[in-house]
Amino acid sequence: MNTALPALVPALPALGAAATFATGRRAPRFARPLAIVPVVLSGVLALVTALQLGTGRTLDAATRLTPTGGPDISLAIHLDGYTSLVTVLVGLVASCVQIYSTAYLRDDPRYPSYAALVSLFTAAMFLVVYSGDLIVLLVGWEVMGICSYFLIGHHWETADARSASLKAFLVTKLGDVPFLFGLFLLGADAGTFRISGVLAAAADGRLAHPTLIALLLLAGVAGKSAQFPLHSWLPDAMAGPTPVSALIHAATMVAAGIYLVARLLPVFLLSGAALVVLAVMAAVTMIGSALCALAQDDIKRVLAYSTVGQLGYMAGALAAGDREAAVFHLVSHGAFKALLFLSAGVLIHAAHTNSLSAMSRMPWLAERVPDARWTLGIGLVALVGLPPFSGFFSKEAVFTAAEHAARGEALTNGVGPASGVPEAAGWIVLIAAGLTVLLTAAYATRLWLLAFPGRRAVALAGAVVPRGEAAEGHAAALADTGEDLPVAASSTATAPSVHATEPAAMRWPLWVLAIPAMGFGVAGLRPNWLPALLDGGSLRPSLATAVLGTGLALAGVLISYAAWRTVTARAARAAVAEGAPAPQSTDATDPGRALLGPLYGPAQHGFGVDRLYERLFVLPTVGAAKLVRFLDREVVEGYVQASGGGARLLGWAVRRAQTGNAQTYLSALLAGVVLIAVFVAVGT
Amino acid sequence: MSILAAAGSLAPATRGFLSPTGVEIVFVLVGLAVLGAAVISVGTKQLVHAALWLVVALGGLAIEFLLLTAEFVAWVQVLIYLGSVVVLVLFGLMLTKAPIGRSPDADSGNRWVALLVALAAAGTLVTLVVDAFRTSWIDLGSGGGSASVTGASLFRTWVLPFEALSVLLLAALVGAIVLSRSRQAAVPKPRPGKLRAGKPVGAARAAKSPSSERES
Amino acid sequence: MHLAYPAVLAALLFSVGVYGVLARRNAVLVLMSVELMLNAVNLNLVAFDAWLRDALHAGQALTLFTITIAAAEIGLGLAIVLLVFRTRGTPDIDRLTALGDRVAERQNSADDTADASKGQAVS
Amino acid sequence: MNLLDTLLRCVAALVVFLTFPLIIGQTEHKVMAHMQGRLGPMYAGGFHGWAQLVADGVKFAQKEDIVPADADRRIFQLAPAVSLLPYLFVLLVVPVGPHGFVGQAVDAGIFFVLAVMGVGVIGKLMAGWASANKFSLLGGLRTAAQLMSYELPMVLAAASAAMAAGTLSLTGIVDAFHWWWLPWQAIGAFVFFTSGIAELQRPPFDMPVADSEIIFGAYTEYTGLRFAFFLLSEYAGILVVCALTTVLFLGGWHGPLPDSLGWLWTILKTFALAFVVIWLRVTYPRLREDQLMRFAWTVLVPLALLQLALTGIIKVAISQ
Repeated sequence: MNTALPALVPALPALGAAATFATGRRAPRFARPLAIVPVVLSGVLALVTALQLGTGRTLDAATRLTPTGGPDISLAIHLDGYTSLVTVLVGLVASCVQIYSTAYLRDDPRYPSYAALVSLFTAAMFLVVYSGDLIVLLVGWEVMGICSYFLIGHHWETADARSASLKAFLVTKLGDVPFLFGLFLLGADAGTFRISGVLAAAADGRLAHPTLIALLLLAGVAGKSAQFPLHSWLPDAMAGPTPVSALIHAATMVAAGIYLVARLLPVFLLSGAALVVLAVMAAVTMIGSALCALAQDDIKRVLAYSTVGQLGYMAGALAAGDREAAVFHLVSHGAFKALLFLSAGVLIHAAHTNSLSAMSRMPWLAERVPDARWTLGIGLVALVGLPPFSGFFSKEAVFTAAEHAARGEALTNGVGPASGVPEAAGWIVLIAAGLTVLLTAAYATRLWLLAFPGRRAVALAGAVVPRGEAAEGHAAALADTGEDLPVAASSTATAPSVHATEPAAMRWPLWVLAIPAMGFGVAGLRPNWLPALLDGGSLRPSLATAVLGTGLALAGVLISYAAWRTVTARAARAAVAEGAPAPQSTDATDPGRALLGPLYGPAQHGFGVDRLYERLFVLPTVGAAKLVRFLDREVVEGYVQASGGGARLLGWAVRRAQTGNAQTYLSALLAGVVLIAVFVAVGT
Repeated sequence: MSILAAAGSLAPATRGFLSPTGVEIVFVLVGLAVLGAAVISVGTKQLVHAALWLVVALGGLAIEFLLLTAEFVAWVQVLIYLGSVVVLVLFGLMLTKAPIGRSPDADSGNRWVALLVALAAAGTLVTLVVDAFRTSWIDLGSGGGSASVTGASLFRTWVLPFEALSVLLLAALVGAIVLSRSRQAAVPKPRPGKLRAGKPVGAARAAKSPSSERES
Repeated sequence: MHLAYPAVLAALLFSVGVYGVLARRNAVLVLMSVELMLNAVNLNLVAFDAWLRDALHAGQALTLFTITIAAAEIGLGLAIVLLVFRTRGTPDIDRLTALGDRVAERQNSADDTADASKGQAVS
Repeated sequence: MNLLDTLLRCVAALVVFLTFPLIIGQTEHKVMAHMQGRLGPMYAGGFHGWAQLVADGVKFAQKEDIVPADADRRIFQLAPAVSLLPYLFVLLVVPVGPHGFVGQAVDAGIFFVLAVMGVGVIGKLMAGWASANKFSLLGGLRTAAQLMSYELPMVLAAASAAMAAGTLSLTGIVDAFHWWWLPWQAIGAFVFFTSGIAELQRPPFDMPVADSEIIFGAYTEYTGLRFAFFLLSEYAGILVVCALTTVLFLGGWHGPLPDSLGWLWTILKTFALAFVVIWLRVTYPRLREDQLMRFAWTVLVPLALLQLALTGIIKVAISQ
């Protein structure tokens, strides 16, 4: 097969982006086709490329870009099963997001630039996936970073968006600096920047500093994929438009770090320490983010923390040495998380708020957005990992990998020696993953219950309130809260009539994404299909872990539901006891508070990581800046002003001499002449 | 060097300063008069007197020229300086309303500095000159500066500078005429839309002043 | 005759002229002092012409040139002085400070406020 | 040339200086009277009032010597002497007859004459300025302007004669005279004589002393002997100018009679010219100041330059 087709895949969205940038201001009506067509086309091309490549084959093509002093940099393409899988996912999600965005940002005056940036972002992601050269990969990597910066800051009128975009940029760059050094070290050790060359060097054991390289690269991966301790940008990045969250922060950019480690896994396998670090990182990320997600009120932040946690799963799979599982989970997660975000977007679009507690007071919401309700449910189930949804299978693959690694027989699938994976890493990942399954189920249930309380909440309230007064009380509650929620004030009676207001372009991408979210996991069952595309290892869930995982998930769901029932009933009773119409406050019906107890407060604020960072980095930096400012203003400027003042004083003295009186000048002149004459005479 | 050798007077002279010749005595006396007149001329507070003392000084210098056998130069000195330059100076003083009697502000505030500089210059120059020419002797032959000799050298050797000088004089003549011409006709009409201060300050006075100033 | 006599006389005369140029306020008197200096030079030229017995009489010829130039100079100088007197109403050199620094000039004008025409550009 | 000889010549020049102007003055009295058809002074001394000038002198000597209160006293008193003395020096060098019949032969005689005569103007300026009188000052300024203007054509005309003779010496010029110089140097003679009259501020060039405009110019404040000195300087000036014209342009002592009587010719010619001066005074009205200046610069100077060119051309022509 020729290389033109894969080359076109990143080129098309890039050209589309350039065209949109060029014409967006003058001809905004071309923006939509220019945004959708290239992305969809390149998605189709990616699919075609993947089909042409088939299974088990790889393609390497390279053009040397320019001779350099050190290792050459070449325009290289590397195609294999992983790239096929990830590009298809990217193409699918990007197409859905572009289509969805046309409706979501219909009235946005900056839509052209938004669409162009999304296209450019897509192109960069394709480049990262296809690239066979580390430097070219870095180019795509950084382009993604800057596009992410712009897209998070799309609503730059708000302070949140500005600070979030800056934070995302700075934190990811913080990771990128060691990442760059890691790449250089890798290239220097291997003598080439070609990935194939690097992998060959790793296989031959020619890498002199594998641990150092792995740790440096991990920093970049942690930044990009939002792993602890560089995860804090991702929840804040939810200030961007929801489709962007779906695209960037669920399916693609954050996956880039995982994808890179998967590509360079042989290098990591050379260093057990790096794998343990990765495992610890993944474990902390998983548990911490799950706890945080349980305490969030903003639906998008819940999803963001869940993303962080799922990325922790992938990192854990990599720490266990099984990149197959990691990429499997990456793809399935990409699908269901994009679905979740887009559904949440519809929900937000309809409710005009991000707040879960506010949604919980809109019982009509479920009727108004049935598509979103269903797809959100599908996505949540996939997230929890109940069979037979995709999340179950991919998560079981991770569990299996961790279990094997814990037993010392890691499923490296021939990428490296199984002994390269320390057992500790396996154990850490296994235990953390188990705990996280429980927590994930809990917060997913909480999300669902809070977003769609539906008739159950009314029924619960009605159990304690006399029947006749139930509807009346509910209506009164609505009217009572209606002051700060104008949409809610339209009351239950009007809600069904506006059913069709969500545009079709926002609804049907949900269903498109729902299909892989439900069915993709089955692909892992066929040994000669998906595994063949990857490394060829088994992706079947083992019985023990499957039972364990499902059990934990069900337990989480049940615990969460029980907590919810308890608190809702208690709140209703309290309302009756006070004799007033029940004010259904946020805290009262939130099962998360009951479940977390004292941890609720810290978890709501991300365990104070941001505050810690502020103490550790921001304050010293500000202090140093103040010091520098002081030095500049008072010390350096002092010299400048002193020289200026000195010159002025000198000038004042000199201008005193310029009286305009010719005789004075002449006197000085002649006196000088006499002096010179005397000196010359005496000197000779 | 050949000229110096021709002078032949660089050798130590036998003549002493204590046995002056008659010419030397006259020269020194007239020189004292010239110097005194010059000092009064630059020192007096009566402006016109200064010009008249200048006449004395310049006339004395003409005599010194005669004593140095430069006859033609002496008469030119009388003709040009006494006959023209001083007359012009007096003319200028009178046109600038020089008062009769002492002018308290004849000297500027710079006078002490000026005195210092002048004394320093005098000291330096006299020291230098005395040191250099203590023993030099001038052989005053007759006829060295007669009109025929001077004229011959002027029109044979120095004719080109002489002609150049005539151009200079013409230029000076034209310049003086242009400078002293009445400016009244030269005032441009005020352009529309542009404010002007009115007539130049000197215009009214220029009309009164005599238009008879001419270069001799 | 000793060369020292005319040379010393010329030096002293020149210094007197220097004093006059530097100390006199009236521009006409300054011009006169310049004439004194020129004459001192003339005396030197004539004396050295006689001393060197110059066959070309360069000294005397140069003296004549100097006298001519002095005449031209005094004519032009007086024309300028008269023009200044006409426009400014004063022949005093130390009041013609239009090229001086404004601060210094303001102090001068504070000394004698009577001079209204000062500070104006020469028309 | 011993000391006695020099002294004698000086005394002789002084005598001439003291007597001849008186004669000219008396002549003026009588000639003007006759030309204006009146008698003039007739009684002093008897015959046609010949002693009138002596009587005038006595009268001047008797008058009080007044110095104005605001005047610059010393300069006021010095001015007549400065005005008078140059003519005395000039008379010293004017040759009267051949063979050294001259007060003092000067090598660059013509140059000397012109230079010294130029000094006289200073006296008039001094008088005008020192009188502390605006008419005097105006008169002094007019004098200065007029003398400066007319000196140039005068010098140029004299230079023409010197060129023709090839010498600056007055004696040499007379020696070189030929009869055909008369037509050759006619223009020069006219220019020289006219400029001379203007230098003397004689009518019609007497704007500096115009009594109807500025009273008596620089002499307004003068009385007595000092005023007499100014008058004397005027008549001495007539004598000098006429004598110089004679010497330069009219051939001096050349005449039909033998050389021993050459001095007679000189004196005759001089007095004839003096008569012309008096005649002009009676004939022409006073010029205006601007007319005077224009006459000098637009008529006399070009004429003098023309004469110079003519002299040069013919000189070159006959020398080949």
